[in-house]
Formats: sequence, structure tokens, C-alpha cells
Amino acid sequence: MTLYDQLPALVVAVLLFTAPIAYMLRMHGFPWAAATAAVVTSFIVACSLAATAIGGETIIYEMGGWPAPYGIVLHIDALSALMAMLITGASSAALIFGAKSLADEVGEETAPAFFAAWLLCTAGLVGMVITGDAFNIFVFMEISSLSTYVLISAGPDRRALISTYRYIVMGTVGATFYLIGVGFLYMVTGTLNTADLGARVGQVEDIRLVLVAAGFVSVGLAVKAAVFPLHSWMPNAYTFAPNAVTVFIAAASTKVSLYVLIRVDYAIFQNSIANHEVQLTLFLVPLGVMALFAGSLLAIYEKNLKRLLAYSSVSQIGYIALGIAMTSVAGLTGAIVHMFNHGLIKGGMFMAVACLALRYRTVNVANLAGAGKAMPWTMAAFVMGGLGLIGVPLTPGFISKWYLVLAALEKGWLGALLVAVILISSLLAVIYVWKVIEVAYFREPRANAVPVTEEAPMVMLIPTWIVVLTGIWFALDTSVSVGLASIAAKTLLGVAL
Amino acid sequence: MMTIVFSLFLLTMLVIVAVAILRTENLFTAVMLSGIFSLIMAANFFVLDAADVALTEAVIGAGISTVLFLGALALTAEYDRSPPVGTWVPLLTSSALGGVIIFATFQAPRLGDPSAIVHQHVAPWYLEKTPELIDVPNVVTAVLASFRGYDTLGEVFVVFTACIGVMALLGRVRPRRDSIKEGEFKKATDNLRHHLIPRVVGKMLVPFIVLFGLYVQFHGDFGPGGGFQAGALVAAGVILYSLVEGGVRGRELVPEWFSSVLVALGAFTYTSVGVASMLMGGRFLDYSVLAHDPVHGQHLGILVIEAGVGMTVAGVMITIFHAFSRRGIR
Amino acid sequence: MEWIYFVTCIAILITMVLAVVRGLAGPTIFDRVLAVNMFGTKTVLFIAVISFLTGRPDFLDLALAYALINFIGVFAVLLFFQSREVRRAAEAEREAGK
Amino acid sequence: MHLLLDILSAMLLLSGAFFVFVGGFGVMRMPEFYTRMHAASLTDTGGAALILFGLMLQGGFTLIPLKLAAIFLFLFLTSPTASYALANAALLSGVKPACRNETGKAFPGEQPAKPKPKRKSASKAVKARKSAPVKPPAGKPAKRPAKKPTKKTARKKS
Repeated sequence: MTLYDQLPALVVAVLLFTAPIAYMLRMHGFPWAAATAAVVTSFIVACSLAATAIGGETIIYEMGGWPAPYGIVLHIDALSALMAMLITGASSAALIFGAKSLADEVGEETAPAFFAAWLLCTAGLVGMVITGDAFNIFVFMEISSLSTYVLISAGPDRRALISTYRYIVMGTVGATFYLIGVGFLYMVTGTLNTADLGARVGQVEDIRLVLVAAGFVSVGLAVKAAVFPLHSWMPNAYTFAPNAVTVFIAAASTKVSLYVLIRVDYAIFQNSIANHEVQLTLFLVPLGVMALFAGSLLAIYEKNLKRLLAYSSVSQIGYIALGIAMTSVAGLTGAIVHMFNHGLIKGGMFMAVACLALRYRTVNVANLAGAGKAMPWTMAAFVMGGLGLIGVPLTPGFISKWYLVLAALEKGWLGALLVAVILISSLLAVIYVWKVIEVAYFREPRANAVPVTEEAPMVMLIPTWIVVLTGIWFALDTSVSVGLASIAAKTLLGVAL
Repeated sequence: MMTIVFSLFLLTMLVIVAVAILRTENLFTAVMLSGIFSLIMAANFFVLDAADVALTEAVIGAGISTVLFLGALALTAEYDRSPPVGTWVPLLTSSALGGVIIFATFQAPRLGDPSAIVHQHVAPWYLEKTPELIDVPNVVTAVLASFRGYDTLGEVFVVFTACIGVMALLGRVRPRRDSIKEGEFKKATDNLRHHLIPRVVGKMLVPFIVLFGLYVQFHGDFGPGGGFQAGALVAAGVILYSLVEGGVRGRELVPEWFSSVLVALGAFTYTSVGVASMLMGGRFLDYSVLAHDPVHGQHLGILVIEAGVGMTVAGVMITIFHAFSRRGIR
Repeated sequence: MEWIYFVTCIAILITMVLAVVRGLAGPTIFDRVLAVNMFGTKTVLFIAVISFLTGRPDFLDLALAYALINFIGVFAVLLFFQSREVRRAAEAEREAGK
Repeated sequence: MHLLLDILSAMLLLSGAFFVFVGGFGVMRMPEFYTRMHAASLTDTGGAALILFGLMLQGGFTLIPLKLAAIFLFLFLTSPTASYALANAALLSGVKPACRNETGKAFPGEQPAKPKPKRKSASKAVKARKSAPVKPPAGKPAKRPAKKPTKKTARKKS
């Protein structure tokens, strides 16, 4: 076996191998360095996997050497490669970016545990996207959720604990629902391998159990993905987590649940349940539309910048849900590209917020007056991200919304309505982004406020701008993101490449 | 038939106890009832022939979790103060969910029906191939440790993560300051040394528990058991010692740094086996390449990873217990 | 022999029910602890008998594990109340001192 | 010989089952905590011993009787110890054995054994609590005063 053959396992194995080491060796600065090295290695491996997958190839790696329905296989196609790239990329960017701020917020004593949890979180998320086994998804979902709780509760504010508690409750409910669904599927098919499930579910005569399973799995994943009425755990979790953690989980964590939703609904249920498109549309379109409006409106009235961005994530997840619900190549491509692009945009914006928080010691919008002058580069990065959220051309947000609109137009009058909804919510995004810009650029700082004159340090600014520029690059050259996404969409829908 | 009668009997009790746990406001009562709950559950697993699960449930559910619950209870109030309002929506939701599940299971195959699909697809393969490929009598061990070894690796890391999480929570809040001088307080509340009978009997049984744990660890290929159960048993021995002799002496026996390193070391051992099999030219976690003979390699791999699992589980239980007992309450 | 095992099993199960009733009814928390402890012993016996009934005596390992583990919880209960009483006494002394 | 063994073990099993059941019945029907514990702890050991001996006769010359003997030994050690610990915990937190004299009037049970000097404060607490019962947290109507010694309940039942 050459190294090339081992790449799929390496993505996760590197992280899982390093996590205990980072936990055990309590030297100064070592946990961070080990974590960064492992995550960056994993990112490089994921990129090379993506390079293979862009040719439309699916890699199957048999764990332990046991063949598919008996053992566990890794299943890497365009979609998983794209997601693996996003997760490991976001994780490395956040780690490098957060080198200093994490050292401040976490402290020497808890650093080994924290960075081990970080590695485990990355490993859990990557493990979920590359595996080809429905139960294995649950195992790695547990790893990622538990470690996310640790990461969030490391926040300096005591309220981090309460928001972690909320997240634990909701996350456990979501994961349990998923497990119940998988249990039912196992009961009617006798297999856990996703490909095998997709084939065997179609042969089940009485589909009552399959329907219930589909319901449980979809609702459970919707909770984990913070689709609108089930989003209540998210804003506080984002707000009180350490800043670098927010960057990471905002960019990667909810997207993975959406990924699993796509994977399960399209690869398992699509071929086997009659009218599954209709059910999916009925389930996700109302939720998506509600999410678009509610998320934007809540963001408009929000005063805390981190929570504002969290509500904006709620609305952006609405776009993805809409794209998934359309069951067309364009819609699915739009959804997948938006998962990727939104990860980039939100990651960059939260990085900018972390820079602001470093200097202003607060993330209340009202206190950021004058930030445009004091921290021009940071605010410029924030504005670039904001434009991306709105969907202005030449930003990554435009690409994905373009595909969503294209997909909606295929759907007749309902589609026209959806286009209108997308446009209105973009306008709402203008409002909440403008709210921040107005304060930062056009309002004089209060007299009694401590004046901020210094720009964020270079170690934070440079990663921020790298992420922002990567976003712009993906807006100009869409061959990687859209290329992978359209291959993924075609594969999932069974259309010839 | 008999299985169904016993199972129904036990499950009815289970439901009654579960409802009682929900209804009680006294947390101590809830802890005790959940002890009964796990005992019923374990007996039921046993009736259904799932001996490995029953052993786990017995050791962890009935033995250790009561101790840990009491440790947590010592840190909080004894009464549940959740507001009585707003119980309707959750009640309706969960009844609806229960209804849906029951509705769905009308179509499920009957209990123990050999023609059920579950028993037709992968299970026969496991039963048929295990003697030839892995050659251990306990097929459950073969499936857990080798065929689905990647899942078990994941579960070990779940345990590791949970340990980090618990330590993050318990290590965070400062121990409550008490007016009594630290030493005197510790002496009076930390141990059962002045109770002669528990002291003698407890200390007498510690070696037997640890010995039995080792037996379960290395006998897992042949009978019910394996790393998870063995780790929990060894931890139970240490916990018993700490209860009798006091947390201070317990931490002298197994220092905190040691138990927390043990958790990581177990997970590390498991992953190392995977990496070693990669380096020796196989897939990740493919134990066949570890020795010249594939079956022998499987034996070796299973032995090592079970040891890793045992280390992690024992470490995590002891770490959590120490974290509770150090909080100045015990 | 079969039916004797069966009768014994039923007797143990009924005793389990009685223990559960005591556990639910209380009235003191110690009654509940008593119920748990008794239930544990009955589980040991139940497993021992049923492993003969189903002809799988190798499962006696489980009963052995139960017999070894079951009483640890009661020790924890004793320690719990002991430390609580000591703390209360200390608080009472402190209040009396004021 | 075989038949004889069968009969013997059947007798042992059935009498064990009877003991166990009687113990359960006692736990169910006895008036207060210490009497219940008495019923439970006696039959836990006695009934268990009978049943395990009955099974042992059926095991033949294998490892099984040895395992059963080990179970018996451990139960024999742990069960009374657990009872001791439990009774001690109950006594410590102020549950008194309810006794009565000929007039039917209850009188308080004996004081706990002379405390060692080490545990002075603990026994003081017991005395203190007798005079000033601990209230459950405010705002919580103690529907089931599970925490409090229940002399009253016990008296009513008997």
C-alpha cells in the first residue's frame, strides 16, 4: 500500500493520533503547536483528496481491511472532499489566527485539554463527512458534539456554561433522534453502510418504518444544523465561546449536520421512498423561508455583534435548506456551494470580530463607534464579509445565491415566489450589515469611551485577510467550489456527469 | 415464550420506575430509583441474551453511576427546583413521538424471529467467518474489536472527550470554602475509616474486584466482557478503596495525573495499533498484518486494543471520581 | 427440574416487584436505598437461576460482577450522609458561636 | 443418586424462593425502616444461600459450583456490610427506631452508641436536628417528606 492509498484514513488518523499526545505532553506552547501541525497536515491531505475527487472519482477505503457491508468503509466523493477541505481549512485558519487570543482566553493550565478537544472536534467533524457508514456518523457526531461543548464552555464569560448546557440538551436530542432513525433503518435492512442502505431500503415492502426513520433522522439533523425553529441553542453558544472557537464552529460545525442531511436524504431515501422530493420540499421550504426572515429580523434588532452574526447564520442556513429542498442539480449545487462559501464568509467575519474584541474589549455594536478609522483593515475585512452575506457580485455569496435563483426559476410560480423571498432577505441583510457599518464608520466615539488607536496585531490581521481574499478568489475562480459541488449534486441525483 | 414473559414483566417495571423518576422532586430519590432502573435494564438485557451489554450496564449503571450521582448531589441542592409551568408542550411532544414510534414498530419483526431481515444480511456472515478469520469464540468481541473496530475507536475517543469535558466543568469552579479547617474537615467527611465493618470488608474485597476486572479483560475473547467492562470493574475497585480509606489516600493510590494520563494513553494505544498496521502495509486498524499469520495478528491486535479500551475506561471513571471527591465535600 | 427453576424465577421476580414498590413508596430515603440494595441481590439470584434455566451457565460471571459491585453504592450513601451531618454540625456550631 | 440430587436441590431452591419472597413481603409490610431492613437483610443472606446451594448441586463437577460458591461468599460478605452501612447512615441522619411500650405510646429509641471523640460534632448534629427539624427549601411544598424521619407514618401504619 502506498501513501497515496492511505490518504483517506490519514485525514482522521492524524488528528486522532495527535489528540492524546497533545493532552499528555504538558509543555509550554506544545499543545497549540501539535494541534496546528496536525490540523494543517490534515488540511493538506484533504486538499489532495479533493484533487482526486474533482475528476468525479469516488474513493472507497476499507477500514481494517473488511469489505463494505461487514466492515466500515470511508467513502470520499466530491461532496465529502469539499466538506473535509472546508472543515480542516477552517480549523487551521482559526488555530493560527487564535494563537494569541486563545493563549489569553484559555490559560496555561487548561491548554492541553482545550487543544485536545479542538483536535477531537476537528476529527469528529471530518470523520462524519468522510465515513460511509450510518452508525459511524453517529459515533463521530458524539465526538464532535462533546468536544464542541468543551470548546464553548472555555469561554471567559460565566454565561458560557449556561449556553453550553442549552447546547448539550439540544445537541443530545438531535443526536438521539438520528440514532433512533438509524436503528429503525437497521431493523428493516440489516445493514449500516450508506451505499448498501440506499440499495436495500428500496426493497423494503412496508415502508412505514422507513418513513418514521426518515422523519427522525431529518428532524434530528435539523436540530443539530440549527434550522430555524430549532436554532435556539446557537446564538448564545456562538456569543459566549472564545473568539477563535466561534470562528471555527461558525464556519464548520452546523454545515456538517447539513451535509449529513443531504447525504442521508439523497443517498438513502431519495431512491426508495415515493414522492420523497415532495416530502423534503414540504419539510424544508417552510423552515427555510421562515429562517430567512426570522434570522434576518432578529439580526436587525440585535445589539451584540457576535449574536448578530449568529442570527445571520440562522438566515443563511435557510438558504442552504431552500437549496436542498429544491431537489434539482442547480439547487443542490447552490446549497453545497453556499455551505462552502458561507463557511468562508462567516469565518472571515468572526475573525474580524475577534480583532475588534481584542481592542475594544466588547462586541456591542454601539461601542464600536469610530472603528472604521481606528482599525481600517479589520473593518474593511468585516465589510467584505458583509457584502458577501448580502450577495453582492464579485463576492462568494453572489455565486451561491445565483445558483439558488437559477434553481428557483426552474420551479414555475412557486419558484418566482422563492426568488422574491431570496431578494427580500438579501435586502434585510443589507440592513443589518449597514447597521454595523454606520456605527463603525460614521459615528464619533463617545466622549467617555477609551480611545482605540491601534490596529489589530499582524498575526491576527494576516490570517483574516487571507481568508477574505480566499473568499474573493473563490468568487472569481469557481472551478474548485462549483466544480466539486456540481459533481456532488449530479452524483447525488444520479444524473450523468 | 419464557423470554417474552420475563421481558414483559421487567419492562413493565422499567416503565413504572422511569415515570417515578420523572415525577419525583427529591434528587436523592431519583438517584436511588435510577439505580433500580439500571438493575432492571441489566436483568432485561440478560434475559434477551445480550450478556456483554448486561455486564456493562451492571457495572456502570448499578455500581459506579450511583457513586458519581451522589458525588454530584453533594455539590448541589437536594431538591429539583425546576418551575412547574410549561410542562404541556414537552409532554405533548414526547407523547406524540412515543405514539409515532409505537405506530412504526407494529410493522417491526417479532422478537427473536430468525427470519427477520436483521438476522439475514450481515449477521450470518459474522457468525460464519469469525472462526475462520479471527478465531475468537465470542463473536461480539470479534465484531466490536475488529470488524467494526473503527467504531470502537470512535467510542474510546468519545470517552476521552467526555473526560476532558467533565474535567473542564469540575476543574473550573473553585472548591467551596468551608469554615472548618481544611484538615479536620477532610478527616471527618472524607472516609469511612472509623466504621470497622465496612472498612474491613471493603478493603478485603478490593483485590477481588480488581482481579475479577483483569479476568474480564483477558477473558473477553471467550465469554462476556472486554475492555469496557474490565476498565469499569478496576475503577470500581479503586473507588471502593477511596470510599473506605478516604479520597486523600485514594489519590495517593492512583494519583490524579496518572489517571488522567491513563485516559489519553488508552486512546493513544488504540490509535497506535491502527497506525502500526498502516506502517506495516495494511489498512488502518487491519490487525492481520501485525503478525506473520493473519489470525494471529488479529489476536494480537484485539488484545492490545482491548487493553487500550480498558485503560481509557478505568482512567476516566477514576478521574471523574477523584474530581468529585477533591471538591472538599467528601 | 425446569419448572423448579421457573418457579424460583417467578418468586424472585415477584420479590423484585415488592422491592420496587418499597422503592417507590419510600417513605424515607433509606427505604429507597434498602430497595435498591435488595433489588441488586435479587438480580444476582435471578441471573444465577435463569442461566441454569436457559442452559448457559457461563453467564454466571455476570452474577459474580453484580455480587462484587452492588454494595459500593451503599457505602457512597453512608459517606454522603456522614459528610452532610458533619457539615450541618459545623454550620450549627458556627451559628451558635455567633 | 441423580434423582436424590434433584430432589435435594429442588427443595433447597423452593425453600430459598420462599425465603426470598417472605423477605420481600416483609419489606413491603413492616411498619418502619429498621424492621424492614431486618426483613430484607436476613432473607438476602438466607434465601440467597439456599438458592445458590440448590444450584450448586446441579452444576456437576465443573467450574460452575466454584463460581456459585464465589457468588455466595461475596454476597455473604457484602450484604450484611451493606445493611450495616445503610443502618448507620439512617441513624446518623436521625431516623429513630420506633418502639412502643405496653400503653401503646411510642418512646424514642435508644441513643446512638457512644460516639468516639472523633465524631463528636456529628452526634451533636443529630441532637441539634432533633430539636430543630430541617425545613425543605423554601417555596417547595414538601409533598412527600421523604427526608424527614417518619415516626408518625410508622405509628399510623402499625
